[in-house]
Parts: sequence; C-alpha cells; structure tokens
Amino acid sequence: MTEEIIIAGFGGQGVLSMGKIMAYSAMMQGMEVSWMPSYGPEMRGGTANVNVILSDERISSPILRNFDTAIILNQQSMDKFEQSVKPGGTLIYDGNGITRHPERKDIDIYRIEAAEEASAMKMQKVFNMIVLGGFMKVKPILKTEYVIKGLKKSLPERYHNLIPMNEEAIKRGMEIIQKVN
Amino acid sequence: MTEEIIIAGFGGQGVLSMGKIMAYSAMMQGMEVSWMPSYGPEMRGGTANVNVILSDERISSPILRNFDTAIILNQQSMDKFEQSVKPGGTLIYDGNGITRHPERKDIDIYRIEAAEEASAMKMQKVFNMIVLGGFMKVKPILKTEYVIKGLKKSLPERYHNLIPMNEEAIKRGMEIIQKVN
Amino acid sequence: MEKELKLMKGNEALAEAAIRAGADGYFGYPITPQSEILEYLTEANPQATTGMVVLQAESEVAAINMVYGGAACGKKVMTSSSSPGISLKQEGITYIAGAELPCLIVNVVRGGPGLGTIQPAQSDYFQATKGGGHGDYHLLVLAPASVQEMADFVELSFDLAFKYRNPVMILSDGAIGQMMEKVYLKPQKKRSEEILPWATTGKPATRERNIITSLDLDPERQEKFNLKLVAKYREMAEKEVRFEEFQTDDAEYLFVAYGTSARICQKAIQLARAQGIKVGLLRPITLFPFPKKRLNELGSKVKGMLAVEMSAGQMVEDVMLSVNGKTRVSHYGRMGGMIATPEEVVENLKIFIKG
Amino acid sequence: MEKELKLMKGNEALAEAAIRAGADGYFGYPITPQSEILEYLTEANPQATTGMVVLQAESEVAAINMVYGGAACGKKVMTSSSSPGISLKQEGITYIAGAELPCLIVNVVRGGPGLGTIQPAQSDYFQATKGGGHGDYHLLVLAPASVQEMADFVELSFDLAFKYRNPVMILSDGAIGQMMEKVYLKPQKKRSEEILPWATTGKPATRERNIITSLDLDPERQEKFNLKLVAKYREMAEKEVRFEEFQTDDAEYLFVAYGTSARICQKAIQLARAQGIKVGLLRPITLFPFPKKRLNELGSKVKGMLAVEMSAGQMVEDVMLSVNGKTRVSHYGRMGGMIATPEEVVENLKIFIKG
Amino acid sequence: MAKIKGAVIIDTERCKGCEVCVVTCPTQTLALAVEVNGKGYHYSYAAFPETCIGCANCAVVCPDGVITVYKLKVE
Amino acid sequence: MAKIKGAVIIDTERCKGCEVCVVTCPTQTLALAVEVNGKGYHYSYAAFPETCIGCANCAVVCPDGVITVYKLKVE
Amino acid sequence: MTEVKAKDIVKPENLAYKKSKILTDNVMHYCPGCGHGTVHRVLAEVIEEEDLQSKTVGISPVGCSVLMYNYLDIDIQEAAHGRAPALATAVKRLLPDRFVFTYQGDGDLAAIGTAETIHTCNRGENILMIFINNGIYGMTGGQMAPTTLIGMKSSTSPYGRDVATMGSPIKMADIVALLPGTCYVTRQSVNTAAGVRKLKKALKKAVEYQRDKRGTCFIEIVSNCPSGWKMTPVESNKWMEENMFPFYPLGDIKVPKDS
Amino acid sequence: MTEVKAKDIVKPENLAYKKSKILTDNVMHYCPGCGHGTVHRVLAEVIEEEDLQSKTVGISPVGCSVLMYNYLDIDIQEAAHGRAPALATAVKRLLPDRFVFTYQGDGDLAAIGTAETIHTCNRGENILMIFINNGIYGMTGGQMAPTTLIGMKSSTSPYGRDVATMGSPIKMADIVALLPGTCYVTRQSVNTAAGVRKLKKALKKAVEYQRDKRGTCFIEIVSNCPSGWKMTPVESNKWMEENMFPFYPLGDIKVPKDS
Ligand SMILES: Cc1ncc(C[n+]2csc(CCOP(=O)(O)OP(=O)(O)O)c2C)c(N)n1
Ligand SMILES: Cc1ncc(C[n+]2csc(CCOP(=O)(O)OP(=O)(O)O)c2C)c(N)n1
Ligand code: SF4
Ligand code: SF4
Ligand code: SF4
Ligand code: SF4
Ligand code: SF4
Ligand code: SF4
Ligand SMILES: [Mg+2]
Ligand SMILES: [Mg+2]
Repeated sequence: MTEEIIIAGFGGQGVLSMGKIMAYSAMMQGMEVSWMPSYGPEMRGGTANVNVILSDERISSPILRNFDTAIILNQQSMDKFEQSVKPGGTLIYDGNGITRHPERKDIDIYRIEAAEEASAMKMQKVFNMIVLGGFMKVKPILKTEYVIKGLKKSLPERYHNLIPMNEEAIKRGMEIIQKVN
Repeated sequence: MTEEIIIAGFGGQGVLSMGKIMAYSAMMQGMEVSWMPSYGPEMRGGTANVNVILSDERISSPILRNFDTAIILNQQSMDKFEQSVKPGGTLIYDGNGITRHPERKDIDIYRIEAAEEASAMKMQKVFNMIVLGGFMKVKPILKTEYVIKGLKKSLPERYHNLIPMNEEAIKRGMEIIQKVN
Repeated sequence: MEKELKLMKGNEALAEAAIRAGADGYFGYPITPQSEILEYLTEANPQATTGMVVLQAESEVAAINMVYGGAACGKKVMTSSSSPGISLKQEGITYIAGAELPCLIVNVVRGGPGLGTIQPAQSDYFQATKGGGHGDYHLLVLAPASVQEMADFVELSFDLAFKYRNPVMILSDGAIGQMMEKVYLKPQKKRSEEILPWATTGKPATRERNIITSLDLDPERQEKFNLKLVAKYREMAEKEVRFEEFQTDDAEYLFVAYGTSARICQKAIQLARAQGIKVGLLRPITLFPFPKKRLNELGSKVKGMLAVEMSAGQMVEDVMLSVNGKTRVSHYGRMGGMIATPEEVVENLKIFIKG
Repeated sequence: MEKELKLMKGNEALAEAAIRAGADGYFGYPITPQSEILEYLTEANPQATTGMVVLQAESEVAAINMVYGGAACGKKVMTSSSSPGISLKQEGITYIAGAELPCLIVNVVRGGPGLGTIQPAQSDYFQATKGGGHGDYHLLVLAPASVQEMADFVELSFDLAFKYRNPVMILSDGAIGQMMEKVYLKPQKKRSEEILPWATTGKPATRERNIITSLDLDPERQEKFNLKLVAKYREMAEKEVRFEEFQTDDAEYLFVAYGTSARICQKAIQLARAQGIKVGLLRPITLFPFPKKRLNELGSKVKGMLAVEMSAGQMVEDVMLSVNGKTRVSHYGRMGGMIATPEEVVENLKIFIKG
Repeated sequence: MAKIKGAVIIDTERCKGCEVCVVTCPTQTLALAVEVNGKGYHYSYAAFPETCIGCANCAVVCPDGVITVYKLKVE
Repeated sequence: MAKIKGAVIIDTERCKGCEVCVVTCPTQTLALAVEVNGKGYHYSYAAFPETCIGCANCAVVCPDGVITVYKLKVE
Repeated sequence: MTEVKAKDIVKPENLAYKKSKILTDNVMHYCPGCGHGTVHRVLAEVIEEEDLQSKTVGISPVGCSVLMYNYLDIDIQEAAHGRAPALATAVKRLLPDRFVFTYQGDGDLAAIGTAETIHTCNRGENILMIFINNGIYGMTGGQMAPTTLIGMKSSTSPYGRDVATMGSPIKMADIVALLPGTCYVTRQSVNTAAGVRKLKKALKKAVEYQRDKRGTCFIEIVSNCPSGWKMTPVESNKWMEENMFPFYPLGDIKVPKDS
Repeated sequence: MTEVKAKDIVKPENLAYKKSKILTDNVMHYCPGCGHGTVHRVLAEVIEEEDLQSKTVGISPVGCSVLMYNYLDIDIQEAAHGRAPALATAVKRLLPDRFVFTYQGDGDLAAIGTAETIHTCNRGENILMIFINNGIYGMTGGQMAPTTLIGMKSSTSPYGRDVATMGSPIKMADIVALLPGTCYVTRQSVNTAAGVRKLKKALKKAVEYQRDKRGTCFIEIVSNCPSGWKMTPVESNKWMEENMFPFYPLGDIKVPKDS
C-alpha cells in the first residue's frame, strides 16, 4: 500500500503540521513515510503545501506530480492541484472561501466544512485536526490511537492538556465529512 | 640571432633594472625582447634574478633553464646558475664576495670587479651599469647610444643629470672586464 | 544501545547526528534552506551536555575561518550554509585544504546563480567537486539522498576528514534538508579527548612546535606539497568511492543521478520498467572521488547513460570522462529550484533512447 | 593615430590599456603578483584625464561588489586580483553573472591552494571556467599569452562583456603579469557617455524603472532565466571560440596549452621537431567557450594530445571532453609556482609517445 | 469656532489589519472589521467616521500606505 | 662610589645594521662597522666598550635580538 | 456647526494625505504592521517631493527588504548580503550627481556587512545609508542579529541573548559617528505619526547634505518585526518603545558642524 | 676605581639581557630595523616569563608577519588575510584554558578584517589581539593602508593620501574601545627602550586579564616600515615619532574598571 497525498492551503491553516502528524502516526504504525513541504521565504500570508507519502515500501521520490489524495483548503490551491489527483483518486476540500468548486468526474470528491465547524466549536486552533479526521474517515489508513501518540510527540509538554480537544476535533471531522459526487 | 641571458644577484644590486635597460635598448634597435624576473615577497635582502631574451624572432618561452650568458653577482647565484650556461656560452661575474669561483671549462668565463670599481669611483649607484658595460664589451649586441636612450626612458626626468655618470660607468665596465679562462 | 527512531527534517537530523557523533564545534550563519541546523543546535544547547561549542558567526567568511581555527586544534568542527554562503567560504575552504585540516562543510544547495531562489538545486556540483576556490585541491564530497543519510554521513564525514586530513563536504539540497523522513539515530558518542600530534594546542616540552599553514614561499617545496595532495586524492579514488546501484543487472539504459535526483530516478525506473524499458540507476554517493571505474565498466554494457541533475549539466561531464566515448551520454536537467517529476524523467529517457 | 610602442610588464600594459580603452572604473585590493595594476593606475591618475575612477577597496569582497554596482550603471568597470583574492570574490562574481552585468575580472594566478606561493600557476582553470561560485553560470574566459595580449584583451573583454551582458575574466598568471615585453598600445579612446537602456542611472519619466537583481523567488521564473543563460552560453560557444594553431598541419602529436604554458610549448615544438618529432600546438585563447569542435577534428588526425598546464590537470578534462575518446589524451603539469622548461616538456612528450 | 472635519478612505482589500492606525488615531475613529478581506485580514475601517479630524496620523503610520485622508475646515 | 660596568656581545653575522641600537645607546658605546658581514650589512659593534653601562637599552630595541648584555657592579 | 457628510469632505481639493506615486501599487510582501513598509512610504514621499526620481539610484539589501524594487518606482540595484555600501560607493563615484542611498537591515549592515559599512563611512562617500534596526533577522525566520537586545529570544538565541557567549548588542550608529567621513548620523523610528514625520525631516536633510557633498549620512530606524518577535504589530510597537528605545535612544548623534 | 675587562663582565652570573629561548634561532626575514622583530622578541619574553609555551596558541596573519611561526617556538596557526580573530575565537572556545593571541598588521586587521575584528571584540572573546600599525601594507610592497596618514605617500597613494577620495586614517583602537566586549585597549610603541618595556608590561597585563576571562585585550603597536616608507630605520623611527604618534597617541585607551 502506498498513499500519496498533497495538503495545500494558506500558511497558518496548519497544513504543514497536519502533514507532520499524519507522517508521524504512520511511522508509529510501522510504515515508511516522507513529508516534503514547499517552503518559501519565512513570511506570513503566503500559500503552503506539503507532499506526504505513507507506504509499506521504501519511498523513492518524495516529490510527486500526481497524488492519490489531495486535501485542499483554499481557492488558489484548488486551481493548482485539482488536476493533480490521479484518476480514481480522492479530493477533500473545505468549502470556506472556495468560489469555484471541483468539477472532475473521475475522482471521489469530499467536502468538509471544517472552518465553519471550528469557529462554531470555538476551536480555531484545531481546524486542521477536523480536516484530518475527515481524511481518516475517507482513507482509513491512520489509527486514532497513533494519531494521538503523534500529537503527544509533536506538541510541547505544556500543551498536552489540549490533546482531548484535538481528539474531539478528529471525531467531529469524521462525522461532518460528506461525499459530494 | 637570439641571446638568452640570466642576471642574478642580491636584491638591491640593480639586477632587474640592468635587465630592463638591456631589453629596452634592444627593443629600440628593433629586436624582440622579453624580461622575466623571479619575484619574491617585496622585502629587502633576498636574491633576485631576471631572464632576458633578445632576439630577431618572435620569442616563444620567456622562461628558460639554459642560457647563452649568465651574469652572476653573488655566491648564491653562482651556486645556482653556473651549470645553467649552455656549453660554449658565457659567464660574467663580479668577484666581490665570491668564495667559490666558477670551474667550468666548456664556457667562456669573464670577471669584472664592478663593486670595487664602483666604490673606488664613489658611484655605488651605477654598479650595475659597470657590469652592463662589461657585458656589452663581451657580447656586442647592444649599442651604447640605445642604452643611453633606454636610460633616459627608464629614469624619471629629475634624474637625467645622472646620465653622464651612467655613460661613464658603462665605459669603465668595458675597460675593466677580464677573461678568466 | 539501541538506535532511536525519529521523524525529522534532514537539516535537523544532521544537526542531531553532529551532537551524537561527538562533534566539538559548529560555526555558522543563517541562510535558507538550512537555518534549521543552527536553530536546532542552539535549541539543543549541547554546550551544556557534551560540551560542543555552537556559535552564530558574523558571516560565512568568519564561520569558515572559525572552522579553520578549530580544525587546526585537531577538533571535530563543522559549518553549514547554502549556495551563496558557500561561495563566500571559498577562500577559507582552499586554506583548509591547503593546510590539510579535517572538517565538515555542509551545503544545502538552492537555485542560483547569485541570490537565485531558495528552492532545491544541484547546481553547485562543479564548485564542490572541482574546487570552487583557487589552486589544485579537492574536497571529499558525499551526496546524501535521504534524511537517514543526512544523519549517517556526519560521522562518516568526520572519519574520512580525519583519515585524510582533508575537508569533507556534504552536498545536500533544499529538498533533503527540508523534508521529513524516518531516521534512526545512533546513541551519543563521547567527545574525543585525544590531543592529536599535529594539532596546535600549546607546545609541550616533548615535541617540536606545530605549525598550521598553507603557505610556502618556495615553489619547489610547494610543488612537493602539491604532489602530496595529488597522491592523497589518488588514494581516495582507490579507497573511498561509494555508490549504489539499482536494477543495473539487466539494464539496457542507465540513469546516473545523486541526491534528490536519484530518488526521483528510482521512481522513474518503476514507471519505465512498467512500460518495458530496461533502465537502471547508478547513484554516486561520493561525488569526489567519482565512481569512474564502475561507470566505465557499465559503459561497455549499456546502450546509453542519462545523467539526471537539478542543474544545466555538471555531473554529466564526469560521466562522460568516466566512459570516455564508450557509450552515449546525455543529460536531463531542471534548474532554478525546479524538480523533475518521475514522469517527466521517463519521458526524457524515451527521447534519449530514440536518439 | 599611431600605436605606441612600449616596454612594459603585463600588469602595467593591462592597466594602461584599460585607461586607453575608456574604462570607467577600477576597484581593487593589493595582492602579489598583480599589485602593479592598481599601483600603475593610481600613479597614472586617470581621474584627472579621462575621468576614470580608480579606488583601492577595503577588501576583494568590497571590490567585486563595487564592480557590481558600477556595472549595474552600465559602466565599463573592472577589478583584478590573484588567486586567494579571486576566491573571495566568488559570491560577487556569481551575483554579477546572475544579474547579467558586463564587467572585467582579471586573475593573475599564483600557486595554491590557500596562501600557497606567489609564483605563477594555472591552477585556477576549473574555478574560472566551471564556475567557482554557486549556481549554473559561466564567465567568458580569455587567456593571454603575452604582454601584448594583456593589453589587447582588455578592450576585447569589455566588448564581449557588453555584447553578452556577462562578466569576462582574463585568466593570466604571475609570469605574464610580471614579465616585460614589447607592447603596441592603442590610442586613447574617449569614455562612452551613452546611457544604456537597462542601466540603473535614475529613472526618467520616459521609461519603466530599471531593476538589477539576481533574485527570483519563483522557481519557474528562475528556471526560465537559467534557460536564458544556457542559451547565451551556447551562443558564445558558437560565436566566440578563439584559438591559435602552431604547426598542426603535419602534426602527429598535439600539445594543448594556454598562456605561459603555450609559450613554453612553442619552444618545445622547435626542440622536438629538431629531434624529428612532428608535434604541433593548439592554444585555446578562450577557455570558456573552449575550442571543442576544432580539438574534436584534430582528434581524428593526431595520434595523441598532451595537455601541458601549470596545474595538477584541469584543462585536460576539457580536452578529453572535446575528443570524447577519439585519441589518447594525457597531461603534463608542474605545480605550486614551478614552470616547466621547454626541455622537460619535450622529455615528457617522448614519454607520452612511448605510451 | 472653526472646526476641522476629516474623512478617511481605506483600501480595505490591501489592508493587512495590523491595527497600527487604530491605536494611533487620536479620536478612536477607526476599528478592525469583524469580517475578513480577500486575504483573510480583519481590515481597518472608519467605525466612527464623524469623529475624524483629518489629522492623517493613521495614514502616516500605515505601513501599507492604504489610507487616504481628506479634511475640510468647517466654520 | 659603586659604578656599573657593562659589556655587550653582538652576533654580528645576524645583525642587519639597522642602527637602532646605536642611536639608542645612552653612552654612545656602539657604532656601525665600516665592513659588511656575510649578508652585506654594516653590522653594529661596541666601538667604545669601556663606556658601556650595561643598561641593555640596545638589546631591548634590537629588532633581531642579536645583542646580549652583561653587567657588573664595580666598587 | 453644520452637519458635514463624508462625500462633502472627500474631494480632491480637500486631500490631506495620499501615498506618493513613487510607491508602486504592488502589494508589499511585508508582514502586517512591519515598519519596512512605513519607511518605504516615507522614502517615496521624499523622493517625490524633492523631485529626485530621475536622479535616484537605490540599493536594496538581502533581508526582508530585498524586494524593495517592487515597491519604489525608481532604479534599484539589489546587492549581495551586506555589500550595499560597496555598490553605492561605485555608483556615486561613477555618477556623482545622482542621489544614491542604501537600505539595509541589521543583519545585513551590522553583521556580514560590517567592513563595508565602516569603510564606506570612513571614506565619507556622499551617500545616504538607511539602516533598519529591528533586532532580528526577519527574512530568514527570526534569528539573532548583532543588535538583538540582551536576554531577547530569537530562533538562534532560544534562551535569550547571553552576553557571555553572544556578546552585547552593537550600536552601529555610535561607531560610524566616530568616523570623520560621516556628516550626519541620527536614530529615528516609525511607530508613531510624530516619529514618521521626524524621519521625513531627517531624510530631507540627508538629501540636502548629499547634494552639498558633505559626506556620508547614516539614518538608523529602530523598527519592529512582529513575526520575528512573535507579537502582534501593536504589541511589537509597545515592546519596542519599552525595550529598544532605552537601549537605542532616538535622536541625532552627529550633525554637520555648521547646522 | 679598578680597570674592568670585558672578559670579567661577560660571565653567566652577570647576564643582564639575553633574548628569550622562545625566540627561535631562525634569521628573521624582516627588513633591517623593522618593528615586527622587536615585538616578536618582547612577546617571546612574556611567553617565557609567564611560562606559557605549553599553553599558547598564536595566530599569524597575512602580512609581513605571516612567517611568525618561524620565529616563535610555540604552536601557531597561519590565518587567511584578515581572519585571525575568527580562528582565535574558535581556538579559545574549544580550548578555554589556553593563552590565545592574534598578531595582525593594519591591512589585515583594519581593512579586510574589519568585520572579524569588531565582532570578535564585541563578543568579548577572551583573547589578546596584537595590532601592528605601520600605516602601510609592508608585505605587498608599500600600498596604502586604512591607517596611512593624511598626505602620506605609498605605492597606491603616490601623490599622498587624499581625504576626499581615500578617507581619513582609521583609529581601530578607539573603535574597539567603544565595545563592551573589550576590557583593555592600549596603544604602545617599540622604537625606544622605554617603549619596549612598557609594551612588555601591557602584554603581561593582557595575559592576566585573559587568565581572568575579562574579555578581549587589544594592544596596538604603532610601528615603522622602513622599506614601505622608503626611509632608513633611524629616519623611520624619527618620522614615526613626529607624524604617527600625534595622530595615534600612545597610552591606555580603556582599562578594566577595577584596575
Ligand atoms: C551570503 C548570504 N548569507 C546569508 C543569507 C541569508 N539571509 C538572507 S536575509 C538575512 C538576514 C536578514 O536580516 P536583516 O538584515 O536584519 O534584515 P531584515 O530581514 O530583518 O529586514 C540572511 C542571513 C544570504 N542570502 N546570503
Ligand atoms: C585575500 C588576500 N588579499 C590580499 C592578499 C595580499 N596581501 C598580503 S599581505 C597584505 C597586506 C599586508 O599589510 P599589513 O596587514 O599592514 O601587514 P604588514 O605587512 O604591513 O605588516 C596583502 C594585501 C592576500 N594574501 N590575501
Ligand atoms: S485622520 Fe486622524 S482622526 Fe481621522 S481616522 Fe486618521 S488618525 Fe483618526
Ligand atoms: S495601518 Fe494600514 S494596514 Fe494596518 S490596519 Fe490600518 S489601514 Fe490596515
Ligand atoms: S647596554 Fe646600554 S650602554 Fe651598553 S651598549 Fe647597550 S645601550 Fe649602550
Ligand atoms: S639593533 Fe640589532 S640589528 Fe640593528 S644594528 Fe643594532 S644589533 Fe644590528
Ligand atoms: S519578517 Fe519581520 S521584518 Fe520581515 S516583513 Fe515580517 S515583520 Fe517585517
Ligand atoms: S616591508 Fe616593512 S613591515 Fe615588512 S618587514 Fe620590511 S620594514 Fe617590516
Ligand atoms: Mg533585521
Ligand atoms: Mg601594515
């Protein structure tokens, strides 16, 4: 099994850390992983994306043109990456701020109103965990227990009190994701 | 005609400028010339030598191992360059400070007591012109009139009053050089 | 002791591996895409644990000359930078090579020339392997292709640097520096307390004074020294060539690629073989010394070699020099921070095969 | 106006030629064996006559960046140094290449690596031709072999630099810099008053602002720029290759040598032919672009080529790349400030012929 | 008594919501919007336009130069 | 009255004839020789050895460290 | 008092402030609230008001302001890290009647470029050096700068700047003021409207001194870096007032003798 | 008063001065009368008297003193031009109990090495910097240095140093004295016996301060270059007294607060 993923959105949406938690938990499950960000000058407000590969085999190229799953969090990223989903692949997107919705027929498209949900739950910080929950529902590769382990590893000790909130967010994400086509 | 010359001695003996005057006058006579110094860190007291080539043809290598004429002005240079005179070539040396005189039989050896003469004449500054005179006598390639022209070119205007003294030195050099073997 | 499993960026893994390898000192100046190395080290603060010195220098020039000073004490010292900073270090590097000092220099390459981009590239190959500084010298150059190798090559570099008393360069790129992968970290080594016989650490009564210099005003002696260097590089060429082969047994065509490009070529092999093209890969791990002999052998076996680089064509010259006309050699490159995809590499292999 | 005949050192001839070529500015820092260039210029004080600016900078780094600034104004500017100083300039040089600016950089090479010696060498060939700085760029490199060429190549360099908007290097050595020969100097040219359309000299209302930079944060645009450079270098390779041949008509063997080494090979040809060995010489005048095509042709005619260099073997790689296995290629080199004599070159030719 | 009345025009699409103008305004005329603009910033706007005295302090400190100020002497 | 008598030993072959010691000596003990040494320098020597008071000033300023000084208190 | 509507006020004849045309319409890449933008804006005003567009050559550094050429509608050269004063030296000597300025950050001017800064000032090149001191390397993600305050955290001084191992913050303006080549050295800020107006005056003086060939003008601007300092813009300005200004006091350090 | 013969005086027990064993027997390549030799000799004495041979690491520059390692019997590293303080920084940090000094000329320390000089002093590295200010580039044949006096001729200021185009001579000691990292900054000379003795005291103080980790010690020695100045050694010393000392006044510029 090899799952090739791109996550793309604004800087500040937690794109990179979501990718990191995915990679970390897959690693804890014994898989091979790679996490390759597109990096820019360290300034706010730009776009950010990351290629994540989870696989049972040694990973060759960490940089890809086509993906099994694209997780898309703003319009710019939609314009750039909709076409890069492999036929038969999966596209997950947050509808917030999207003006042109995905149009492909040869892929599975899911929508998750994570931004809305996050602000409804007053948990803006865990927006990306809601999205992750959606992904975990659609592609059941990552196990929640390992994701939590991953969170523990990546959060500094003093934030460990936030872990229940993250767990909650993942659960919500699993609940609210909806197939579009 | 090609004359390949090395002049070697202490820094400060006017080795480089003697070579320069030779090259300059030959050039004025229409010849091809090259002047190639061995240069070192710019500090006093070291040794200095220069390869001078005077030729009717375009000069290929300006750096040579063997010479038609070697003009040698101290013991170190004698040790280093006696063997570099071509068989049948010429060696001119100043006896002052020489502890081991040249021994080769297959070359013409001339001695010129230029240092002695310069201090006798109280013209230490034109020591090298005395040596040059000796060379001009032994190898009549350079004409005195061009040498004087050369001097004029290489001396700053304010020293032109010294030219007669230089001319005198050349004449003395021609007189005092002696064949040894 | 067990190796420790971590998920890390290449830059972080390299920094952590330096601490664990018992490095004595790191001297660097920030530049993207490798600032994480200095940042990781200041955060880890090894001065408090192993005693390793970590210092942000006022410039790359100062940093490489700090490395010079530290290496001259026989210490395991290193610096890291990215392309423009490495250009600034060239004088220092040639001094270190000329003084025969061991050290590690890391270049996490970005696109050039000039300020260029901050995206990954492989366009500093010539600079690294032929000598970006003046004079006849060479670095021993290692090209990692994974986060694991970013970590592993640190200790290897120090070992080689001290074995040959020669600077070693890890020639990485922004992709490997910035990406995260699994990495097994070795346990902490103690810093060496040995005082090396040639090092300038204060002259005891028992030995002659030690002098570290790259100067010899006497050209005859300098030439002897140059010949000594030539002999050293020849010895490296005999003993230190490292490379990896993928599916070369039945290969009719060969990719030659290092670092990130080699990773992409591995994937390209899968894609190409799925289309019936028998292609393999030789991945040079040491770029200097270059795997000339093996490439020359393969030159008799394959119908052609395609050098894939993130550059306008630099390593390809060493491939050509290796096979010396035995087989067709060509180049496919992306530049300026662009990275070829496996798909486009296959497309270009097909074009190459057609001739 | 008549050309003027003078007896001058190579360094002095170059300095005087710069004034006469109408250069706008010289920025340099002293280093043996080329300090005469700055000294000559300060003595000649062209600021008072042609208006040429002459400035002793605080370092080579400052000097090359002054050149950058001056070139960005569309001015004819230059710097000179010797090996260690040129290494320090590498970052500046790659910026200039990356910003597509014209300028002249003179390297009067001495032995290396490091501080090395101050005697002549040719061990900076790789640095000059392959790019000592980072990123994919090339200098156009001219190699004078006489004092006359030291003078003549100044104007040629400026012409080529402006034609291609690319830095040009005169790669000389301590021997040519320090030796005196006859030189015919061209009459004084007026400094150009033209304001170049791309130059940063103050934006009039009539045009868009001019920007001089080597940065492009977008890798796709940066790659387009890199491709433009590649095209430029290809154009140079087509149009600007310069070389000289000596007795190649009937040659069975060929010396390939530039600069001082080429002079020595000319004498070696005389000596060898006197012994019945039919040897000729190809002297590359441009080292980049290299006379690949002609060497490849000659590769079909001769039994072997001997690259003679004052280095451990650098240009020889370009000779091998040119002939690509067509004929035997070998190298004879002296190093560290030593210069081969014609006699020893002949001896080594004989060894080469024997195989 | 003559009084100065001012008005500000803020290019809200270019505003980065840094709030520097808001804290600088001597008359508390400005505030950040609850909504965000196309770049995701809570932009600045004249919440109490009538209090503006046209002093231009806001414009003078705005790093992005997105404020234009007008003023009128009202008798 | 106790008096100090001094003596200097100059390594004349290493002396570079810079004359710094000569002008420094408070008692004019030293002078440059008319002859030159093996390196061609007019070396320094104690022209008036009896006047030396062993103050070591000469040695202390000699750039080449070629002077050794002895002194003795004479009653 | 009559009611006045906005539409009555917003008329060309009532214009009180509008950004200069020299500031281009490109959206600046600076983080929200960053002082770089304000300085650019003021600089643009001065160039416009002094009618210098056709005479100005600016030199941008490597640092956040590397892209200055996107925002100022003048001819600009982008220098290598730390070397802007070297470029400016050549430009001014080759084109002595142009208005030449450099614009540099603290990493650029006070770390890697120290030698160029000092020698350019020492030669008294007739240029203006604008020095944005935000106590951090903004561009590369918040590393310690030579001007980072004691105890201040950055990504390479995560436990705070420690004098014993990292030295004290360096006061470049005080150093260059020592050199006879400088004619005008001043320290300004842009966090308040009054500060901005003072900076503008200082810039105009520098234009005048350069016109009169008085030597090097050096204007330091103590500025903020909300991103590097990990604060909101408003917090960062407050922190700057409380911490940076005491150590880097604002005001003139050196003025021409006859002024 | 009895007649005393030289042979009565020249006895080991009467030895009043002999060069230190730390000064090797190699003939120094310096020109006759050059101050470099004198400074080497004094330095050797201090290293011997303070019993520092086994603890000393010296750093030589590029300049006439590049070959210092031939003359001092201690471990020495030869640095790249201007970079000696960078080497020394690393040496001292890696070997904190060693006595570390740099030895640099004015071209080396005050031109190309300006940034390293200032930042090493600013970090307050616990090292001694010895600065030989002879107002010229001796090694390369007498070019102008940053410290060349106004009007002074050199091979690159053949008509005399002109302030307008070449700037004023720079006073590095005064600059580094401004930096909190330096603990001791002094200007000395070696043209007289008294001067040499003072220098020795200064060097001993620097040894002590380094032992106590007080920060950077900076000892400038105003020295001569008979060859570069085109004077006899004696003339050069006189010229130095009359011209260099007024501009570079001798004496302490900064001393530790409690001393
Ligand atoms: C030679 C070189 N070294 C390092 C860098 C990386 N770099 C880019 S900007 C910068 C520092 C920027 O800090 P500063 O000058 O303070 O400007 P700011 O971003 O804070 O305005 C550095 C180190 C580079 N581009 N070139
Ligand atoms: C990078 C570099 N630039 C220039 C030189 C040439 N160089 C050698 S010594 C020197 C200056 C020496 O002057 P100074 O430091 O004053 O020492 P001095 O000889 O006067 O004691 C220079 C420029 C060099 N070796 N390396
Ligand atoms: S012009 Fe003055 S009063 Fe009006 S909003 Fe701006 S700062 Fe406030
Ligand atoms: S200062 Fe400018 S950018 Fe900041 S909030 Fe106000 S209008 Fe917006
Ligand atoms: S010891 Fe004193 S008195 Fe004796 S020679 Fe030397 S300086 Fe003169
Ligand atoms: S000072 Fe020393 S070198 Fe100079 S003359 Fe006296 S003894 Fe000789
Ligand atoms: S990183 Fe700092 S200096 Fe750079 S734009 Fe952002 S706030 Fe301004
Ligand atoms: S050149 Fe000057 S500094 Fe160098 S040794 Fe000679 S006198 Fe001394
Ligand atoms: Mg900053
Ligand atoms: Mg000096």
